[in-house]
Amino acid sequence: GGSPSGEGTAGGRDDTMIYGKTDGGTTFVHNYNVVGPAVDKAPNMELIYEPLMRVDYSNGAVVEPWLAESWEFDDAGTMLTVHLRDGVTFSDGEPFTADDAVFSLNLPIEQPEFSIAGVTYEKAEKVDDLTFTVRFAAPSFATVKQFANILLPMVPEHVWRDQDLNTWTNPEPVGTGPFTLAEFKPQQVTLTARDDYWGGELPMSTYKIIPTSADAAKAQLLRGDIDIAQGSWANGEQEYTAKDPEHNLYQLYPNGGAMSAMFNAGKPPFDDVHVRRALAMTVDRTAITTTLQRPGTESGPTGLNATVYADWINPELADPWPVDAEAAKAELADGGWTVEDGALVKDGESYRPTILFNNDWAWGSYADIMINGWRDTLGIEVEPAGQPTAGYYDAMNLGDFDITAASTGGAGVYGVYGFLDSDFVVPVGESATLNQGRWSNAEADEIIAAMESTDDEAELKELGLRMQELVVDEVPFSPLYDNFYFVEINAKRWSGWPTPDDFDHIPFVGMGPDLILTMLDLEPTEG
Amino acid sequence: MRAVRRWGFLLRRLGFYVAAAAAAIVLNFLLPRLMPGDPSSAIVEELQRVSGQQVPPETLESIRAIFGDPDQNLAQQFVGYLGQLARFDLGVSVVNFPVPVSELVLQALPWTLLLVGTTTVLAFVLGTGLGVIAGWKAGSRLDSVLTPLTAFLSSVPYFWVALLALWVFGFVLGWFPLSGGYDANLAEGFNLPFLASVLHYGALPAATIVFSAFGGWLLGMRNMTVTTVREDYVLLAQAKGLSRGRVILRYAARNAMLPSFTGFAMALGGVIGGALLTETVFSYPGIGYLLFESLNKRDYPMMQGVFLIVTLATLLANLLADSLYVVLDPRIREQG
Amino acid sequence: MRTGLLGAGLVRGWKVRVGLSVIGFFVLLALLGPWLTASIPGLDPRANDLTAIGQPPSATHWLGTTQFGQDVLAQTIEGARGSLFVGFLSAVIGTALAILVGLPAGYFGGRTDAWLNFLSNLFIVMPVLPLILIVAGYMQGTGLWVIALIIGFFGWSGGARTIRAQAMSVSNRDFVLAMRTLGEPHHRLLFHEVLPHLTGWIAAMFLSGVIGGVMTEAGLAFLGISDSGAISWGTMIQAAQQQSAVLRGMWWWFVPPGLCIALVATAATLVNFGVDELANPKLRAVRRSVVRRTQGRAAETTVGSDV
Amino acid sequence: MVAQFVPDTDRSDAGTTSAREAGGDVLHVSGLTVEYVTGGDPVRACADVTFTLRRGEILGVAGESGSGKSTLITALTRLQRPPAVTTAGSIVFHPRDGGPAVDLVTASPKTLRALRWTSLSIVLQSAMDALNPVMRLGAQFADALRTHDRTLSKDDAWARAAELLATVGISGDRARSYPHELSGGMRQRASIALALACGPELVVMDEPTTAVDVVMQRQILAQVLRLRRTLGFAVVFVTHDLSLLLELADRIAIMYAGRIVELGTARELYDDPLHPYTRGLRDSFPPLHAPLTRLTGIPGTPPDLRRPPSGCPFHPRCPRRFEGCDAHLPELVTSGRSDVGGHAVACRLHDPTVRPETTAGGPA
Amino acid sequence: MTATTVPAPSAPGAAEPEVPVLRATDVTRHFTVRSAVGARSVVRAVEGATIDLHRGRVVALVGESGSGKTTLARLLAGFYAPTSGEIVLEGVPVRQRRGRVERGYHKDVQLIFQDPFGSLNPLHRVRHNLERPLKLHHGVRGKAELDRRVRELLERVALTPAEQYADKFPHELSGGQRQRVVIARALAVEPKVLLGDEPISMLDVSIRLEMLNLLDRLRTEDGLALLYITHDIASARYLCDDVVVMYAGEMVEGGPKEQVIADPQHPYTRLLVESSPDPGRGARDREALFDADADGLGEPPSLIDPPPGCRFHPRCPFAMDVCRTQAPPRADLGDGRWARCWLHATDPTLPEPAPDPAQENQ
Ligand SMILES: Nc1ncnc2c1ncn2[C@@H]1O[C@H](COP(=O)(O)OP(=O)(O)OP(=O)(O)O)[C@@H](O)[C@H]1O
Ligand SMILES: Nc1ncnc2c1ncn2[C@@H]1O[C@H](COP(=O)(O)OP(=O)(O)OP(=O)(O)O)[C@@H](O)[C@H]1O
Ligand SMILES: [Mg+2]
Ligand SMILES: [Mg+2]
Repeated sequence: GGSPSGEGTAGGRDDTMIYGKTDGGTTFVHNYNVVGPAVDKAPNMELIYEPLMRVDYSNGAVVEPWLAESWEFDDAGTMLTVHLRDGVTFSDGEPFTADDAVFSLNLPIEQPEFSIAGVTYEKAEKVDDLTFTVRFAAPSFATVKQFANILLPMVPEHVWRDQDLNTWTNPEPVGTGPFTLAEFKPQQVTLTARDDYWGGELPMSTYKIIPTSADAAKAQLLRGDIDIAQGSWANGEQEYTAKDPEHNLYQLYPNGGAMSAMFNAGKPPFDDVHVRRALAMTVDRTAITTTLQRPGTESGPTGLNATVYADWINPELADPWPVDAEAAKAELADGGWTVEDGALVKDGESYRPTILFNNDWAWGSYADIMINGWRDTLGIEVEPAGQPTAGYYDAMNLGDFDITAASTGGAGVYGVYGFLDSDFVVPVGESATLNQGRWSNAEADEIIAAMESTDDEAELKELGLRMQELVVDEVPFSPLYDNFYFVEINAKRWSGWPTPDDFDHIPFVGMGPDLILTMLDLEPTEG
Repeated sequence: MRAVRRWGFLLRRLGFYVAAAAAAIVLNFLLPRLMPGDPSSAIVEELQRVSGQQVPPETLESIRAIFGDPDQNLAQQFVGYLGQLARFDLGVSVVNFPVPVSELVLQALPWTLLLVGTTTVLAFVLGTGLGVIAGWKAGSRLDSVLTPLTAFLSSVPYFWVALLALWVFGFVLGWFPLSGGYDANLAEGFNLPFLASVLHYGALPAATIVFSAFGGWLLGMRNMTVTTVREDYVLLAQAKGLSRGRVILRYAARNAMLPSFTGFAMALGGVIGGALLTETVFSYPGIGYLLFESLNKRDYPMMQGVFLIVTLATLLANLLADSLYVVLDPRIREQG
Repeated sequence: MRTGLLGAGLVRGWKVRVGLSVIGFFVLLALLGPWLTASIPGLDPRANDLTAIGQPPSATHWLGTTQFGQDVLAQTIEGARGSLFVGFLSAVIGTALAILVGLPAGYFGGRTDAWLNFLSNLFIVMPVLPLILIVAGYMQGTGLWVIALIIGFFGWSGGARTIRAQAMSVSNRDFVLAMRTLGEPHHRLLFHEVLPHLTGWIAAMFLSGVIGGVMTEAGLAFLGISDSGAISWGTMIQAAQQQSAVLRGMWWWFVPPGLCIALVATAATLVNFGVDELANPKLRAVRRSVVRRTQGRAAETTVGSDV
Repeated sequence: MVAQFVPDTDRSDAGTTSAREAGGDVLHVSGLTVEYVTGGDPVRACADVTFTLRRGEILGVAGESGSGKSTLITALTRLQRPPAVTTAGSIVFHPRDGGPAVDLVTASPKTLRALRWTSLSIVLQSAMDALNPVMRLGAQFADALRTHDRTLSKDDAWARAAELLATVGISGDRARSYPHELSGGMRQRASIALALACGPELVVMDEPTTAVDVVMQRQILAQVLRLRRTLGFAVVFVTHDLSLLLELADRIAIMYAGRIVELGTARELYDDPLHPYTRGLRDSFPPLHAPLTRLTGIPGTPPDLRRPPSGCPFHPRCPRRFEGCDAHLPELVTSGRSDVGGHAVACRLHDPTVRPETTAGGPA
Repeated sequence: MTATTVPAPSAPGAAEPEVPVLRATDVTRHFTVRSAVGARSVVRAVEGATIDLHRGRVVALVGESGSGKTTLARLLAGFYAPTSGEIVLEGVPVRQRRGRVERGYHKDVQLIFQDPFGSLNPLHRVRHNLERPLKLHHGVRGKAELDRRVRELLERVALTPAEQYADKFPHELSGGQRQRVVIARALAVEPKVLLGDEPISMLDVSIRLEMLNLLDRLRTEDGLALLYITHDIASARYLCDDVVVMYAGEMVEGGPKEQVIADPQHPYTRLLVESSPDPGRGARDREALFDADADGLGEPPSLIDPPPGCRFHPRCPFAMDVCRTQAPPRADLGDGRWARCWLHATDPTLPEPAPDPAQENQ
């Protein structure tokens, strides 16, 4: 290519790892106000600010230590005691103590506008320099994952204490992470590795983030201009990996969730489980994954990924539903529904459902596949209703949809199902931030509450199995295909990357601790 | 006396642009208030999407408090808005809270100015130049090829040309980079490699815009030249025995060019619109991409800020065109 | 010189004929599209052929298929409907507004004109696309109707200026004054004396409006602000762009819709050339061959008598 | 095609001819034919025009609208544009300095350009349109002056422009004005001054005073006459106002349907018009002082040049047509009775070979 | 249909003191124009004009370009409201509402424009032009009746056979024919006053006379009151009874045509007459005919900032001190003649006027 790829220029390419960020626009904004309600913050702020814990997706999405070395709940599940790792320092040399942790955890409590991580505790209190407690109102065994959220980072109290967070953009961030900010330009951000990082020594001295577009990143990867990028690459196996199988890595790590069809149980006809079942049974998931060029990634009906939740999932419910028109028709008949002229009819009322989806995810064609399927199998004419991102969320939150395409999933079984709590249900027309499908079920409420009040793994698994059955039976949502962390790596410069077959951490930029672990394992290649 | 008159004309135009700017400000103020949607819920939804976490309702309330209460009385809001504008405070970006919109806009503006500025000038020069030639030789082979061809070229949507250009010159041939404003391996600064890189990265977007925009000028200029060439003063210039070049330049082209300046506003509008689209194709770090992003993420303050700046810049460019027109046309006619 | 007459003179030039034919072809396509795609097997714009995903043109899929195994030809035909619908509707609205503003401004002059002219100048100097973008952005998830309305609503100013200028010049022509002297009321003067002279301009404006509408819709769709449930050329390009069709060399996906837009726009431009030439006879280029032939003859004769 | 002056002979002994004509003729036009080539039938706007222009003489050309006057002017100056094409004839120009005669029809662009303005200049009907609206007057003068005299400095050219303006009664400092800053009369005078800038031998004027009113017209023409007295250029003056020409011109050519139908001195044409058309034209101007009689003008309308009538183009309107007029095209022949230059007419009434029975009465 | 029954009035010059059909008294019209700067200035297009139009009589209005002739005609036609002064139609003052007179006024006063092509809408057939006024003013309905009336009108202006012309478009007619249609259209409303604004100046010389003869016929046959505006003083003499001369927005002289033309009293009239070509002037040296001193004559004045006093004084060879300061009064010279010139002012306090310049040539 004619582009100056810049070998050996500023920063020393050999010692640098470059990340082509595709989802942050064309420029970066110098904003390390990491707790602010901004959607776009400075890129890779999680390499500077770290959370207390991490979620291990290689192992049932359980929570593992990070800055916190260990923790335990009291029996009631309302008081969590956390023990911090010793020897952690901020990049300005100050030690990281319980004071900083308590300050960081109490920030969103004291200033709700900075409560972006969805915290549920009431207060954090220092016990000693390396110990503190977190108090909950209700049993909260299941919610410890919130401390693994990178949106709940540990910030230095001595720097942050006196700042007005409504205006402060934290231009010179000081954190516990492995990197410090070297230079911030809108079109390139350069981080320098610390030599006193608690987790060990990084193999690279510089980490550079450049903004790029999804398409451009692909070309840059092919040319080796960048080392890592992320995002799905349809047919990436042929178009990328096949060209240099050794160095061109296109990796998919299941994130445990799925893209699902969510039904609006808040209004007819989808308040009727028969209708929900019938439609869920007649989605041609294979057609979708075929056009996605991700064969074999159809989701099972539970919403739990069979790989991630191998130990948790009911094997009988793991397989994706095939298209079963007869069963679906029987369901409709059971519910007393007929299909007339493309509409669902019952008791003289006739419904023409629509399917809401996000235009910006180019989802219209998948909607078409579903619509075609429903027409062909059941004769129901479902109208497509694409919306740009903003309108999509609006419609979804207000319950202004019949069927919508939405991502489901979360950390752990509770994380996946927690949103179905009927506490979150509001009438159609009012904005709901959770359970937009407005499904309420007493049994589900009971299971969710039980999950929150225990940290006994066996009990949790039992609850999980009950919940799976309930979901498969009631179909509040119907998973379509698995969601993944898509990672594209050009391993010409750095080797030692994990692979989806064998990983302890995902090399996904943005999953702070996982990325750090990945980087610690890398080695520069020769040449 | 003449100078006074010219200044008078400009002052009047200035008055118009001030009024237009005022209208833009009012529009900018009213639009978000007349339209459905509010920034606070947008921000919460975005957060939810990005973090995959549940955002509690208290957060929504608190965020509401930051971005202004939609239930405040309109007049009060307007006064407050004007006060903000006077301080060049365009509000705080939702997506990049708490970074001020003005900072982001100012960061993106130079790139767009560079792109739109140079391409407008280039397209104008190229278009009018070729237009004069085609118009002078109206009916010639050159004209009969160039004119319909240009009609076709100027009919191709900007972003489509951009896509094709990206494909051919970026992917297939690899001559030009695919996104960004300059090579990430270079340090920003006023040095040769950096400037060369800026040129290299800007070349394809610029070429795209010039490609799509020059046709309009060409066609307009051709028609004006054809009309002007038939004017008596051109006939007289020929009768005077002036050289052909002089007749074309000083008599035909010089006069044929004038209406281009009155049409500038419309042409500029098209170029700006096209440039916005082109920027998104090339991920060029300008205002267009900023607008695109703020639209996608429903960053209302940013949308407003960008629109205001784009409008003011357009008005300013038009004022410049008017000034140039005054210099070029001693008659300072009111209409073109 | 019959500037006002549209009829015979207009259809004579090749430009106009070619232009009208192309537009007619696409209009027909838009009208017959659903019937065509329904009656030709395999030509369903929304059906997914899972055996042909992202395939280049072939015998079964003449223009190839998309990433989703959908037939590009069928989509292009269906897209004509969406695009031209927006184009025509927005042009109707824009033209109506332009006439509504431009005609009284030009005819009445004075204060009426001052205000209306200010209004249209205002809209002229405003960067319209960003404005449309923003308004369409606010009206989240708009259908083609709303898109067309918005485009029309913001796209009348240039036309109004033209109409105003022409109405002004026609209104000042003696025949309007003469009919006024006869005691004709304003509305008759406006609609029977002035307006018929503007038909050429209005037609040109309408066509420009159609192009503008098609192009703007494509732009909006490209940015994701259109109804992606509906198929238009713009949403096709957007879908292609979303699926990295460019990078992946799936040219058959994004070239046809773009080309169609360009063709319609070129056709409209050609028709406008014709209208321009009619209005401004000076633009009517002399056919070179004719001149050359005669000049040749002239040279012969003069040479003959001279040497 | 009747040519009283055959270019061949002129060419063959150019030297002697020039010498002979040195004090005599400046232009020999012969058989000049100009057509407008449009889609359908060509329009023959000048047909077989033949005349001689004497040095320093004012030749008036009069005729109705559409009779080809402007076409003749642009053809004479070789300024016609497509679709006008000179299809036949010659325009031989004899320079004052005795240089070789040039046929303007076949002359190269370079030769032509050298002749322009120094030998041959033009005044157009509307000075507003003929002056470049965005150039100062002085610059438009300097343009012409410096093109033909490359040694002239810019300042000198401007100074000369000021002098020239002064000769037509416009103060020299007006050279800095733009055309729109002058009144109509001033502009017209300025463009006359411009035409004289390089001392031409021949100035053609296409209705130079129709746009101004009678008082200004007289004023301007008075100036033209005065300048002609001192500079000695010849003038071809085109107008549709025969009554003006009768007062102004030495000789007058009457055009009808692209042809010269009568050519003679002003006196001859007024006192004794030979062609019925000329007579009708003369009688279309009511007198200002003489007793009023009822005048009728010339009934009918001028012919469509695309489809000219057969025979004499005037015959459909002619009160004195007789048999054969609709078949035979009369040629322009010098009438025996006339004095000096010859009073020529193209009418079968005056063709000695044709004798209609009805002409006994003679002109009424 | 009243006009046709009225007997033609007697020969020019013998007018009885009857009430004029249309009378303008001391009419002034100013235009406010805005320059590009936005500065307002006032164009004094017509100042203190007084004119009477009588049945069966033709008044010619002559004057140089920009002297306000058209403006006056349009004032009389009801296009403009006078800035001051009064227009009286058959003894009734004309009122204007929002710049427009009532339709009834147009029934009595019709205006004919200079350019016969421009004043016919090229998109309408001749028939349309004639039917509109019939419908508007006479409520003529029904095809047969309309046809009959259209034919009548065309025949009155000698466009025969009428059927052949009724369905033609203007571009299919010659200039003279078009002007006839224009006149027929004006006649269709059966007006009492016809205002011709240079109705023949755009026509070919050869057909101008036909048009003048037609107007003359209408005057005599229908008893129309005619205002004939022209540049061409010779044609004015041919057609009209009285001549009024305008200069720079003001009327400077008026009276029976022969007297005014043969013996102009105002220096401007004299200049005008002398400047007009007249082949019948007899043998004269060309140089003598064109002896105007161009530099001395100066330019016509600006109407925005007209010269004080007599507007002609900067160009007048007889200008006196008083001319520069005071506008001359109208001096009646008998026989219906009048002039607005200090040379003829009878004010005893003023200096003795110079010998009458007009006499020198006699
Ligand atoms: N561009 C043209 N194409 C075709 N015919 C033309 C063109 N220009 C002039 N003619 C025709 O040529 C003839 C002579 O036109 P020309 O302008 O020479 O007449 P003219 O005597 O100057 O008339 P006027 O007094 O109106 O200026 C007319 O019949 C006219 O219709
Ligand atoms: N509507 C108007 N607004 C401003 N000024 C006007 C208007 N109409 C006429 N005038 C001015 O009034 C003056 C008289 O114009 P008018 O047309 O009456 O003159 P005229 O005698 O008819 O001239 P011509 O012989 O050229 O037709 C001119 O200076 C003209 O510019
Ligand atoms: Mg002419
Ligand atoms: Mg006038």
